[in-house]
Amino acid sequence: MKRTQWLVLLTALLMLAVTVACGGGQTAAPAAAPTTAPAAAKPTEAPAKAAATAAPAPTQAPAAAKPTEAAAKAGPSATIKIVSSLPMTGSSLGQTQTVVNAIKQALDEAQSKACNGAVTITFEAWDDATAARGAWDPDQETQNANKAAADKSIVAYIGTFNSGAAKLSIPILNQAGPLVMISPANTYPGLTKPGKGEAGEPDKYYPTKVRNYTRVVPADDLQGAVGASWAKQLGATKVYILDDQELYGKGLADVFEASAKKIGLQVLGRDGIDGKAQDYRALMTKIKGLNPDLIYYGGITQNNAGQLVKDMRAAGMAAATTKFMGPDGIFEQAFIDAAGKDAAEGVYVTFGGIPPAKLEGDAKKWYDAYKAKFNAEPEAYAVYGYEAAKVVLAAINKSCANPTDRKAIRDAVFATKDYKGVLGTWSFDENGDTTLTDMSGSQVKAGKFEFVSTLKSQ
Amino acid sequence: MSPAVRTGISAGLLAVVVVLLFGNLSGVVLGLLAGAGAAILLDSRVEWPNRNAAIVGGATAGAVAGLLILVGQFIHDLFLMPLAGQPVATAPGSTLQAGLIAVVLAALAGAAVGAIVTQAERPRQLGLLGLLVAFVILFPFLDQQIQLGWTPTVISVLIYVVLALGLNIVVGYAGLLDLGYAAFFAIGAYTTGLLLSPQIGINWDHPLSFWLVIWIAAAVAGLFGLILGAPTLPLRGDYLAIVTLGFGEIVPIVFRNLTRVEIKEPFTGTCLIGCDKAINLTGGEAGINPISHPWLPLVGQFRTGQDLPWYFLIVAIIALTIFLISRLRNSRLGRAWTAMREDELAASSMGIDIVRTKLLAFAMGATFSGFGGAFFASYISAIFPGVFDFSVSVIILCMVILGGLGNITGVILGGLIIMMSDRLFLPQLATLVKNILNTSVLPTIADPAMKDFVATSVDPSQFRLLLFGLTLVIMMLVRPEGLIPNVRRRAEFHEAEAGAEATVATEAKAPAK
Amino acid sequence: MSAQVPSIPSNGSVNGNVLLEAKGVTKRFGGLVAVNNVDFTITQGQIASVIGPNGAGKTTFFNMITGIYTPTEGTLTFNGSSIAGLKPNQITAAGIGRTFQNIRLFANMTALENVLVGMHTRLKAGLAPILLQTPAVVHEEVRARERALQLLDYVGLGRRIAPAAARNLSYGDQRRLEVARALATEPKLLLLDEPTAGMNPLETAGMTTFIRRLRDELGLTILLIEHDMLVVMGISDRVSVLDHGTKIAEGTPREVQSSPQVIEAYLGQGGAEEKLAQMKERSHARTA
Amino acid sequence: MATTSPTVRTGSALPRWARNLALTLLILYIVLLVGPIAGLDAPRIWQSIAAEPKTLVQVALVGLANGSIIAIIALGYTLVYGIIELINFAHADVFMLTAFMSLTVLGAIGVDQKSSSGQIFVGVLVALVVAVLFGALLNASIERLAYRRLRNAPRLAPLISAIGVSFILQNLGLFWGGLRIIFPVMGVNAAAPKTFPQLLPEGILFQDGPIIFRQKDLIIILASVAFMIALRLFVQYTRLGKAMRATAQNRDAAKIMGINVDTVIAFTFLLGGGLAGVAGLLVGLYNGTIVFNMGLTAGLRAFTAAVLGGIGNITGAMLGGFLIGLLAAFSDVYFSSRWTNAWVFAILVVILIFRPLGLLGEAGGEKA
Repeated sequence: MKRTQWLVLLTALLMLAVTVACGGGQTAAPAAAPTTAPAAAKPTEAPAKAAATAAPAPTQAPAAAKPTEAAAKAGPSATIKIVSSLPMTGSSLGQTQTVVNAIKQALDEAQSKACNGAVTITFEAWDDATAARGAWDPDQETQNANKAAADKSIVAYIGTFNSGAAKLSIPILNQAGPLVMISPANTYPGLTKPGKGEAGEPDKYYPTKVRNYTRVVPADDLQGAVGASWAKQLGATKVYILDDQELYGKGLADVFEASAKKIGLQVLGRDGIDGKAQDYRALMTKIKGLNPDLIYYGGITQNNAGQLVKDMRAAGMAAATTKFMGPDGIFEQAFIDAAGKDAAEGVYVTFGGIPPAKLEGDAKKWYDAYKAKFNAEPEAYAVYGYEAAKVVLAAINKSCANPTDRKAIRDAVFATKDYKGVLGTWSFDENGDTTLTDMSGSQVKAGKFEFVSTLKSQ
Repeated sequence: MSPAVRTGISAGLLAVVVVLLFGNLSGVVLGLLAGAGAAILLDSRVEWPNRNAAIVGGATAGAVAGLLILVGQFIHDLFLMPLAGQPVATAPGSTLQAGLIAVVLAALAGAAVGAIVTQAERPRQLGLLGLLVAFVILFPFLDQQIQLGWTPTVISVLIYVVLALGLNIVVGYAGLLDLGYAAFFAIGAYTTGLLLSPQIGINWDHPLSFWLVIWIAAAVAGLFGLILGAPTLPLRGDYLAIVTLGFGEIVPIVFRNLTRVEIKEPFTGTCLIGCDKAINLTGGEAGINPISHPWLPLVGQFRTGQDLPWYFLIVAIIALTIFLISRLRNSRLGRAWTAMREDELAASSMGIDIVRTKLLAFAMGATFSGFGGAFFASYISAIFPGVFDFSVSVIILCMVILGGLGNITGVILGGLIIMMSDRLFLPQLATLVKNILNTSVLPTIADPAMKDFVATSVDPSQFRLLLFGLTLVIMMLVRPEGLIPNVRRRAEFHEAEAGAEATVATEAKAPAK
Repeated sequence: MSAQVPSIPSNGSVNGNVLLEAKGVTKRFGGLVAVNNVDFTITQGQIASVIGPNGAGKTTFFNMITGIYTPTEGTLTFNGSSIAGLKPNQITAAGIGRTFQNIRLFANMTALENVLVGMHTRLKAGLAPILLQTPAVVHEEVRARERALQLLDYVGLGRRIAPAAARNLSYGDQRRLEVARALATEPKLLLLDEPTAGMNPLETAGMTTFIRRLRDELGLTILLIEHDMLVVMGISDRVSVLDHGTKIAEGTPREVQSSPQVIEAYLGQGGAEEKLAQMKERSHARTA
Repeated sequence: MATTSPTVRTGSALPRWARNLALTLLILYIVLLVGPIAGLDAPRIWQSIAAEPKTLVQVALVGLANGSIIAIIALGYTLVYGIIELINFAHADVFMLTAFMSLTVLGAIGVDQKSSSGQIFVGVLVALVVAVLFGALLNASIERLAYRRLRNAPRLAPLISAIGVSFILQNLGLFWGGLRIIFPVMGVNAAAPKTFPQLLPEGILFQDGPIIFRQKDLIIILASVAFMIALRLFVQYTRLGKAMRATAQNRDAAKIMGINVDTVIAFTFLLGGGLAGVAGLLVGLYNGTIVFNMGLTAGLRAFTAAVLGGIGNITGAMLGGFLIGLLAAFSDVYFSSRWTNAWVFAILVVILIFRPLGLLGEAGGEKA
């Protein structure tokens, strides 16, 4: 008897838990088509029906109530969500913050509305880094992607910052609608371009065979090649190549190396630097012994590019005799801040698009607005972030009939043609890459980046 | 105030913190936990006259905790949300409903625990275990229904719990400070990656291959535990720690750079391996991607985005780990580890082979991280060298020490708290505070410079590191011996205190002589 | 033998056989000669003692037998085979059990666990059988626990003490537990390092009787290191005296007691010091 | 009983010796076989050294200079470890913050490379004083708040506390770096590396081909050696130093002898923090770049150096620092910079296998 007593209690407890749990689902269920799983059902999918059943059931769950009410306003009005997934904890923060700022700016300009005010857009900046790691974390990115996949009000995913992270989230989001991704920063060619990455790329990232990933930045295969030919134009014959041992930097340096060899530059050597080392004087001593006339660095500011340039100068390689070239990863004021005006003087950078300060017309307006709004010079990444958000907004405006239809938004994004943005006029090709292949080359002069020339890619 | 109310309040307050952060129906999960927690806490403080008293007491404690949660839900819905600029999504009625459900559930959970704890030893243990198992099984469904979205986070947290359990063998049982445990995690993950992907042309594409590979990964990791453990044998204390740290640094570098493997005989120059084309063993920075997923009859292929199969797989791995580790612990080998930790010389004089015992500890610890690594590789479906750096080793060590060295429950709890704070609570806190700042504070600041300062420098989402550090420091200060210290360890701690007092006492007497 | 007496495997040899033989054993630490050319034998069933003032090299000698130090020179033969240079655990496995001068129990393990650790070499369970919990392992574990309880009983601690943490036991009980732990290794030769250090006269008397019982009931051969002359003279069959690392006398207690060198060594320098040291140690052990 | 002469155990030594030799040769062969993957390609290294032997000299000079920096940080570790056996993970982050403090002070004073040498001298002096005081107080407060209560806790509890403090300090560094409104020297971006004005004399003392030895290289090497010697003398001869040693030896005994252990430990942290302050300023001036997460790597190297030298040993810390600096420089040039960290730690492991207590460590004597 006594033994059964607690068994009964336990069962009662569990039953209650189950009933409550199921109850929550059931109350949401009537709002959606009966075949949809309760968890996935959100009243917004069928606003009209939702309006009819909006009277809360006795155990109406608050979570379910939110969208119901939004939808209950009748008409095509809806609240949809855009999220970004970027590493906001740790060393990438500088760049990612400018991206988020620019996205917010784009949304603010539209007053967070689309379709003539019928659609309200909310934005959340997710972090794919963790404090414990201080950098992007694979399981955090996987989690973010899963979370986005599950939340039906999300129609676009702006991210990722790191190409490695994109490799994880693309397949997840590919199977969730597909949910369109727009990256403001990934440059790894294999994410989109067949034959440019490893075997099986990029198809292995798209299980549904439908592409859902686009990027507003040109991929490394362009930038690396453009860098090499610019190096040749600048009169370099012997180059030494460094990378920061990360996916972005190493990939870029690989392309640069291959292109340099193809166009007849002599590659003296190749090394990877530890981005957290205190200095690189020993390495620079070795490089100096080889007498290169250009050092190419594939990497980002955060991986100690400033120190690298400083030590290069300290080892006796002055700007006049040995040039230093880097990609858009160091195209930011922070790089000059880190290297110091003197050491940075004369450094060359390549960049996929027109530098912010060179913009004209509408783009110039954006540039001024950003400066006013955030009290800072917009960095290269800000442009990409802004452009990505604008593309999403345009896509939403094209699918007003059903603003929560991920497929429609994806199609609209991929259909982006001759878009006049702050980077110029461009389109997405069938791979989701920008057709903007014109690059710009800049050089540090008196502590500022100055536009030097437009670089055509072959 | 009766003890029932008091414990109810303490458990409830903890739960309220979470409810304030997440709102919605999080109170349901928290209610269950807080109710049961309050009753267990109460049981440790009160002698029960009879079962009914226990049930009533448990129910009271649970109900009190539940009431606090109810209050928390109101604060969240009616006060915090508007402050954070989110529309008041719910009618007060539904907030009340959610709160009341939490109260009822908490009271029921408390009563159930009350009923169970007054049983005799065996049914009591079985009962508590039953409750726990029920909760663990129910959790993902509950989570799905109330749309908290915690399950993916919990899965990745549980991976770290497996690792912490493994490290606990090395640090907790055998007393060897290991600062490079991530190395074995990496070895397990890479083994899985190499076997379950086309990277080196193996791509073992049988539906059931994962179930074999996870054992291979564990075995390989264990083997490396032996290999890397061997050089550390003559070392003690922090010298040992630094060598393990060294291995922890070396292993990821090796994985990062084995992209062009080509071996030539040094004297004759004949090529032995990678002659036609240098072998790309590990994929370098890009790592190995994709890695295939497990398959099970009925469940089918596991897929990212479908949490349930993964959740239950990692729970099963943890259960197996706990099961095996507790067998080890209560065996001749487990006793040898503890004896060695207590007094290496005496242990050796009692016939314990120190070399073998140490190596076994390293190997077993590494083996369990192999399980974790295999799961991780398959779950993320990719691996890169950057994942296994020093910070991972340090965090796992924190979990073990914070939970209570040598105590399985403590280590699990420590792991849950640290990782959940890092991945769930602190980001949510930062977001919430940031929203409040943006909507309720920023507009009130007129001075643009000040506004800019607040917007960029006082951004709470930038204080995750600080909050995380504070969590570690405060928890250590509050519970220096760990959350649930091993009985033995606790004794040790108080012995040290008593010892210090005794010395002080002698010191006081000494000058009088 | 009563039922409480745990069975220790018979030594299988006749009393009078040489069990341990040391020849010319020397230990140098750098320039310091701690033990100098000591010859020593102990035969089956004997209670032998090594005495000497502080710093005489007794403990160093002991540590060479138990494998903590390797002799710089000389041979050590136990039961017919050389043990010099073996590791402590190998020596324990060979059949030499020991206690420590300043008790070295596993303080935070229970009394029962302490004894079970002592059985380590006599248990066979390997890794795989333990993980699989084969019937053999389960059976062995049950038997081991039973035997450990018997041992606790035998040394006079009683079974009820089994779950107590070793550090919570009284000083005398800790000494007994150490003996129980040493007995659990199933030794042929038991080395007791100052078993009565820090005990009051009553406890000392009890311990003395107990040591004799160990020999008489279990047929153990026992080697003692002692300060307390009374204990040594009361129970030893044979006494060796070390001073400055050299054996200065050997024989029956009576012979040794009358040796002028021994009197010189003990009283000539620091008999008082000795007492003081002993007292200090006692108070230290109590507070620890 | 037959009296045979004592046999020394040399009988088995010969085969063992031979076995060891065979084992060593085998390991060497394997290293030669696999080494080229990690840049250890003996013929190539030999060729490049033969082609330009002066580079080797320069590598040694760079290694020494870098080693000096590692050594100064390592002194702080070894000091604290010596006294409370705590790996003070937060030490390197104190160092990082003092570098930020130095930069802030220099920025506030407004000296840069164009200022007159008198101004620079005063500026650096002020920065030094502020950084040292700041580091000392910060470190001592950390001890007071985060470690003291854990003095009698299990050995690893303060370690976790230290790790937590390290996270907190890192975040403070990030915050500090973002205060561009108050400190313009911090640049536009909170997380980005900050540049230090070049205030140390850049004059070249000696130049020959690849060898460039600048005044500032000399300064940094001399500074670190001077600090090491001063610290040794302090610990050896002053009253407080003696109290520190006594506390390190046996805290309880020190207490009985009337030493206020709390004060001594607090002082040790003050001293360690002050050293971190010196290191922060020197590294900023010498390398020229600081960043909020530089503590972790610097700390890892420095702690490794402290252990390598024999932890608790001041000269050892210095020796370990030099060794690691040299090794890293050598590996950067002759092996492969991708593998440098692996080589540093591999050599560390090998050294510790042969000298388990570090290069200058002495046996603690845990014997029965």
